[in-house]
Amino acid sequence: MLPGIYEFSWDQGHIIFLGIFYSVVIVVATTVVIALFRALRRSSSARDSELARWHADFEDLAPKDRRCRHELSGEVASRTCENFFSCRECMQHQAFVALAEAAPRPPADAEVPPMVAGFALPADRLYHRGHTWVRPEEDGTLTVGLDDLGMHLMGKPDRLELPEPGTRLVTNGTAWRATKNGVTVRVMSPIEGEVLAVGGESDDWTLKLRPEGEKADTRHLLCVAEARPWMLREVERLHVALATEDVGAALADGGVPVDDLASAIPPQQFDEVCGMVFLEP
Amino acid sequence: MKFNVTRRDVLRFAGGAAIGTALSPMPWNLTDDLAIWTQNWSWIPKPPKGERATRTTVCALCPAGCPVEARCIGGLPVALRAANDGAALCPLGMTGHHLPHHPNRLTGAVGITRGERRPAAVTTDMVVRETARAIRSARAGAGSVVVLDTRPGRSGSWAWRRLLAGIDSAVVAAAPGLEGASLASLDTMLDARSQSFGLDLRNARTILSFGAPVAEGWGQLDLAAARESVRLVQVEPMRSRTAESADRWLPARPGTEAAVALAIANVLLAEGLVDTTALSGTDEFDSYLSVIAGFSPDRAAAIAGLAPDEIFATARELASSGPSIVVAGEQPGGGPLGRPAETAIFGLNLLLGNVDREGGIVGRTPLPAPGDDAPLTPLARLDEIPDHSVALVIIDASAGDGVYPWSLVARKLSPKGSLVVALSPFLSGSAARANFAVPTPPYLETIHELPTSFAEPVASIALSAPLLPTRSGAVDPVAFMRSIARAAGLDLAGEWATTESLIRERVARIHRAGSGTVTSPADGSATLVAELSTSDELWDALLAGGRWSAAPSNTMPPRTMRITGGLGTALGELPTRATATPRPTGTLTLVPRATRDTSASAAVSPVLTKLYQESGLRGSTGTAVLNPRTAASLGFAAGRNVRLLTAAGAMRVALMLDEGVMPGVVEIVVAPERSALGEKTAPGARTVLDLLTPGNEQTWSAVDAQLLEG
Amino acid sequence: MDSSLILRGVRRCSTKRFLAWLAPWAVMAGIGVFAIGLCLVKGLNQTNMDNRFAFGLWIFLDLAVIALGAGAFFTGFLLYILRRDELRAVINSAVVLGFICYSGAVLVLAVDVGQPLRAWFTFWHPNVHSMLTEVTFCITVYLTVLAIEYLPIVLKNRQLRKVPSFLVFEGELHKLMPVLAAVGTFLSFFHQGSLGGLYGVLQGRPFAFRDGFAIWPTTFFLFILSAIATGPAFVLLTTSIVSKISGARLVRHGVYELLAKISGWLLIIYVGLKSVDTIVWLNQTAPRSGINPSQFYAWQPFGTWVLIVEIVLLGLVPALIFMSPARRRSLPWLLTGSVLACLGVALNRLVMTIQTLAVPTLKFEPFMTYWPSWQEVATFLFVIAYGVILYSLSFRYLRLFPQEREMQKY
Amino acid sequence: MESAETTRARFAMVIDLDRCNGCGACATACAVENNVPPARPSANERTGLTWQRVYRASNGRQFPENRSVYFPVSCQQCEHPPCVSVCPQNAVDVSPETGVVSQIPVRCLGCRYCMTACPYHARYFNWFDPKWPDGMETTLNPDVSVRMRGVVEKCNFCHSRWQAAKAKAAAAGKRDLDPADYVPACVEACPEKAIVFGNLDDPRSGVAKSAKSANAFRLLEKLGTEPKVFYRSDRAWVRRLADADVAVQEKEATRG
Repeated sequence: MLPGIYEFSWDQGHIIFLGIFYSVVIVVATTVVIALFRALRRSSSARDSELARWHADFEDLAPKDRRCRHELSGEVASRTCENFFSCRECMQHQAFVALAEAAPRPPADAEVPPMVAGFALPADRLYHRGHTWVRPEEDGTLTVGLDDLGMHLMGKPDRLELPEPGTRLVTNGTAWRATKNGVTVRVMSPIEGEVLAVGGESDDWTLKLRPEGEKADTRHLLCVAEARPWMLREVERLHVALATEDVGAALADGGVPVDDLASAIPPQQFDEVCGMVFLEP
Repeated sequence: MKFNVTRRDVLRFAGGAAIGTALSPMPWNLTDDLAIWTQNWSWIPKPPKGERATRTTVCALCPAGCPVEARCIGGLPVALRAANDGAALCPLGMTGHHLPHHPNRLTGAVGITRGERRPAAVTTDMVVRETARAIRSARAGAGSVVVLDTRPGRSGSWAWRRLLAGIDSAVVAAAPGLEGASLASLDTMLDARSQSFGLDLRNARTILSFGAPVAEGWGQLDLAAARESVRLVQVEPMRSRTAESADRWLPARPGTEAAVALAIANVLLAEGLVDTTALSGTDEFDSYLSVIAGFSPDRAAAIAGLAPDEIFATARELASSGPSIVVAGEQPGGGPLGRPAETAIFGLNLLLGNVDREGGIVGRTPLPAPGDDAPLTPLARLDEIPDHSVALVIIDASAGDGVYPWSLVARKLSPKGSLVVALSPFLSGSAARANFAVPTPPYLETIHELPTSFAEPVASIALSAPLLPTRSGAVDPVAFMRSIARAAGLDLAGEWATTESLIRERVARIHRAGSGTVTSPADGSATLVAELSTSDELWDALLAGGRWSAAPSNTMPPRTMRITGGLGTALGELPTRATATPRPTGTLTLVPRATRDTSASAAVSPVLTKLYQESGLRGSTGTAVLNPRTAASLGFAAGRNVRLLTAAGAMRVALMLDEGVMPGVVEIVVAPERSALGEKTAPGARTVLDLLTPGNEQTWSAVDAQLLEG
Repeated sequence: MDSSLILRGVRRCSTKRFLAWLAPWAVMAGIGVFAIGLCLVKGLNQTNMDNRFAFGLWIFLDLAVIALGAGAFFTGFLLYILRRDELRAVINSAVVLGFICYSGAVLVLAVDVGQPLRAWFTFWHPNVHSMLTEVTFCITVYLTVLAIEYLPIVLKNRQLRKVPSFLVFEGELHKLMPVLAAVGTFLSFFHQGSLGGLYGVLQGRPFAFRDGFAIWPTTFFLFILSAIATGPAFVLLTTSIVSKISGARLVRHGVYELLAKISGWLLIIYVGLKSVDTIVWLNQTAPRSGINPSQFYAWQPFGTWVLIVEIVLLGLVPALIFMSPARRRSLPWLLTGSVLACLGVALNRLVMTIQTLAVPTLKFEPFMTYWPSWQEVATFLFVIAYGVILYSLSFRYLRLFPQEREMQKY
Repeated sequence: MESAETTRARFAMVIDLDRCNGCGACATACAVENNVPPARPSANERTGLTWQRVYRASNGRQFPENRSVYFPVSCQQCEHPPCVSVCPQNAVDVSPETGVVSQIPVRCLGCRYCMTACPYHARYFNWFDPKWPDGMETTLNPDVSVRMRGVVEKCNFCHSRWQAAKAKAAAAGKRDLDPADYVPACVEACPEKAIVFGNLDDPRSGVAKSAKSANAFRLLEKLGTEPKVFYRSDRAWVRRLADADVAVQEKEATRG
């Protein structure tokens, strides 16, 4: 080894230089080893892997894709989410909720229009930014499905990869995968839970989940009132995304959404639109 | 029991193995081994191993014959140094032990076709047959036979004369470009026939040298040692090593040496500095006086581009600080100065009374011949042989080579058909220009003979003992002669069959004569030959590096001295280059430049690339050197490649600038050609020497040339 | 064809066009590989370097790309240590550029040394007094750091991110990035300086020799300063060139302005110190070595114009451009300034490498010129081609500019 | 065998430039002694290997006043060698026993930094594989190993001769070398006896006396490298050539 070589002596120069140098090497090596070690530990957990995936995706989202729900609801002029859409950990969200609860509630609008910009938005469910919804059932289970825009986009998928019953889904993790026109999208799970049953195509491919714990935590999901401005914004984004290209008469012209939105979108843009809609950069 | 291997187990095992290996000495030893391996690639030559010993021989690479001490490993020489204390070898001699391994060494006889990249292998028998056929047709009148001898005076030289004695048209001539060639002019002037005289440079007090490289060991003079007692005046257009170390340097324009010499004679006579009683009264002297009258110091100074005072001063110096000696030398690479110029120069010796006196030109008894007084082919000078008259040229370059333009030989060849056969250890120099080359053993592989050098005041001989076995394929020159004699039906009497036995004959004759001494190289001790009981003892003493020298005999036989060398008033018609018909503008004088040790051998050690290729010290062959002013007037910059044009052709040369070059002159470096340094090139490729066409004066020391763009 | 590898929401040309773009670079790289092979197999006689020009085009290349690659560490430093969050828009690109520059330099160095198999001897028998040891140690470690920084960018490729453990690892690395940035900054500062010190300590070469502080000659500090001054300019330049070629807007103009502003201020400080250094060197340091400084500039083509061009045209002028808020708003001005600044640092490195060796020291040694052989040029071009190819691949398949997607739409 | 520790010495040489006539014997002897290979056909004076290189310089005057001087330049064996501290891997060292700057070719990686550091251009790089014509390797000096391609080499005052002299002294039980036993090849080969070699620390040695003589000088003395190769000349213009400062008008002179 180094100090064992011919003519080596522990003089001042050697001590300073090699001391500094090997400190640096140790720092670099330690950093990598720590990262590797942690990664090894975490990657054995499916939950952690899913979260890591979501975190990476979230960071790659453009700031405009990360608008805070309170901006969508008009409570604040502009705010970008920094918490991976996980409102329960967000101090700001709790402040907003507290504020909203203190303020006098507006009279509940009984006649919530069921459609937004041509897409159905039923009030009996909670919405996730990845265009999925959760509907708590009376038997304590949860139903999870794609929203109308997602349905229109994927139409009849060419291939489906649904989770086996018994699989534990993670919030923001993969619920299932669908392939259409050569584009595979990951549909994000809006909520945690164990898959009880898988609906088929005939059933609008919904999943039936048993929530984790006593009651499902739905704090991060949008209620229909919040989902409306959000959906408007999503449609608007779709408009803009497709407006620049020569698409022909479709949604961009304000036309009614076609059932099979996929066929109306030029193939070269379909992938991009899917990524935008399903929060998969 | 079930054995389950999980991914975790595999990872654990791999990690543990890695740490364990890192802590073991194995990887660290492996890296160190790798380092050691990179230090000893298999293709890096390994120096030899073996028993150490010291052996003595004599260097045979030039006529000087320096004693050599060889350090040997396992009997093979690995280092050469001077055997006598205080002396040193020249770069050529120091690397002589490389020559047996020279890449262009001939391993068998070859036939060379001009323009072919490779020579064709032939048998020695075939060369013998071809030579014999040429001899027969020469006898039938197809032309004459010429042997060009690169080291005259050897036993082998005598054997050639013996071999060809039966052929009327045959002559043996010294190869061009050898040192001492100019003494042939003095030979004529002294009517001495075969130079029974030497130059006593060591005892001279003033040496006037016209271009001879005296400071480089020319004439066996150790100028450095003689510096205190000898005054040197050098007349030379180049700032050579000798010119720089001379006490006075007269930078005469190239080709004007004769004018300078005649003007010095003019001063000597006009000022009454010489006693002319011995010369006066002959027709020759009258012609001489009339010639000299035309060369006043002022006129000669104008011709030569010197100050007249320099001529006066030189003349007075010669007369006052005797004994003096005037020598016409051959610039290495430049050849002799030509007969008229040499005659004018040597005439000063006659005028000054330098003949037959210590420190001047002294008589010398010739070295005994190896055989009895059998008929011998006459000696001749190459320039005396008519052009286009030679049917067979045999070049004996077995002992060395000269540097000369090949056209000197080529012009002699008969257009009706001719054959050139060379004997040489190397496919380089003269041998590369022949039709057939026959390999002879190089230095250190056979006995070589170092007979009296041209300038020595007494006869002497030394032998170069072989340190290496002769490689198979090499042909002994004398054995080759015997084969030719058999094939051509010539009579070559005598018992000797090889060079060694021939030299033994000569040594036996020296022993029989019983005079002279043998000097040992190691301690300088001398032994009288008379004290040696057998010729074998003398042989052994010579093989051990000793040199036999004859007893001094300084008297010359009476002779008629011909101060114009028979040229009469024609001596004064010598074209003086500077005043010849006006030359076209832009014409330069091309002067070849070389060092003495480059011109002696056909091949040199590849290690001498240190001097010719890897440093700017000597310059590689074909480099043209110009004065920056001359270059500027022509619009050339250093480092440019330009075309050098002479009457003989054109060649691309690299340009170098040097303030030390005479304006109007272009010096061309004549270094060993690439094949001589070991590069494999097509034999007989054109060299710078081919640009130098000797005129009627048999000199190529100055030629008109032009430099052109591109 | 390769669309599944390309990020969603960005515009990239067709595979065919991309391959057509890569093809000439690949040819160039192929020739370079051949030249490198020649140099490794036959030895450095394939180059036109010689005993006088022991350093040539390659060392110039190393110095220049390492100076330009300083954008990586300096951007990291500004982002992670000084928390200039705007620079997140270019940090990935800067890391890739840094990785290309450093790996290219190390690759060429491996060809440049006579016995590449012994390159590790420096770690085995280190002479800690040598600036080159410092350079070797720092560059090797920093290249490792850059590779570690590059890794998360690669792992976030659209297909690779599907492997769960990759993303987990990426996430963990990301958390530790400030540590790596700090280490990188430390290493970079040192070896940028050591590269300058490399020349500044040459006591026998009065053209390069400088006085200094403690063990560091002034060139040590000037190299650091010039590198960090031009690093951001190089990031600016490459970003705008990539933007031009790809036809996509990659970052907001404000990012350009910020980079230019940083570069401008550092450049003006550099020009000031360099001028002081030059004056001291010409009037004190060089004469003490027995040299009349006019001799440095007596040999064409290295006249005093080189000095003036280096300091004024390629130093002061870009600094003034960058410092003017009005000029900063104009992209053409920014590009002009960046080109000048990058050329300036390259010229500085060229002068330190080549002129140092060209100026004769012995009076009887002639001035010599050097012109690289095709093998040297091909190796040089290989690094360029390698850089372009690696950057093109990274740009196509990785997220180098986080702002790109939102700049395109909405 | 453990040899007795020899006393410390500072070997040096004084070269008399008034004697040197540029014959090149020193350069040749050096190459033969140290197994320096001959040049490949494509090598030139810039890529060659000449541990002892003889430079020609002139007084710069016009013909016929132009005069030459020959500077044999080998490693100057500086007291403050600029090449030692720059080597990244300790391949250059100063021997405390001899004061000679040694080059360890087997540790050299060929970065050539030392060559850029040396103002005397006395270091040479093996641009080519060492190659002798077939059979010529039998003429190599067995005491010196051949260096491989890609490393730097230079003069070491014939280190193998020093070792041989040391072994001889040790065998005789002496501490000091006999000065006659240790003479570098170039010194031995010089026909003009222009080089004096010896121990500078020994005041009786010829080298110590010559080095102190009035007309002795060193190359580029102002650089502070303190070379141990001295030169001497009685000609003032020759001594002036030792300084670094080149008059600008001389620049177009000399060789191209």
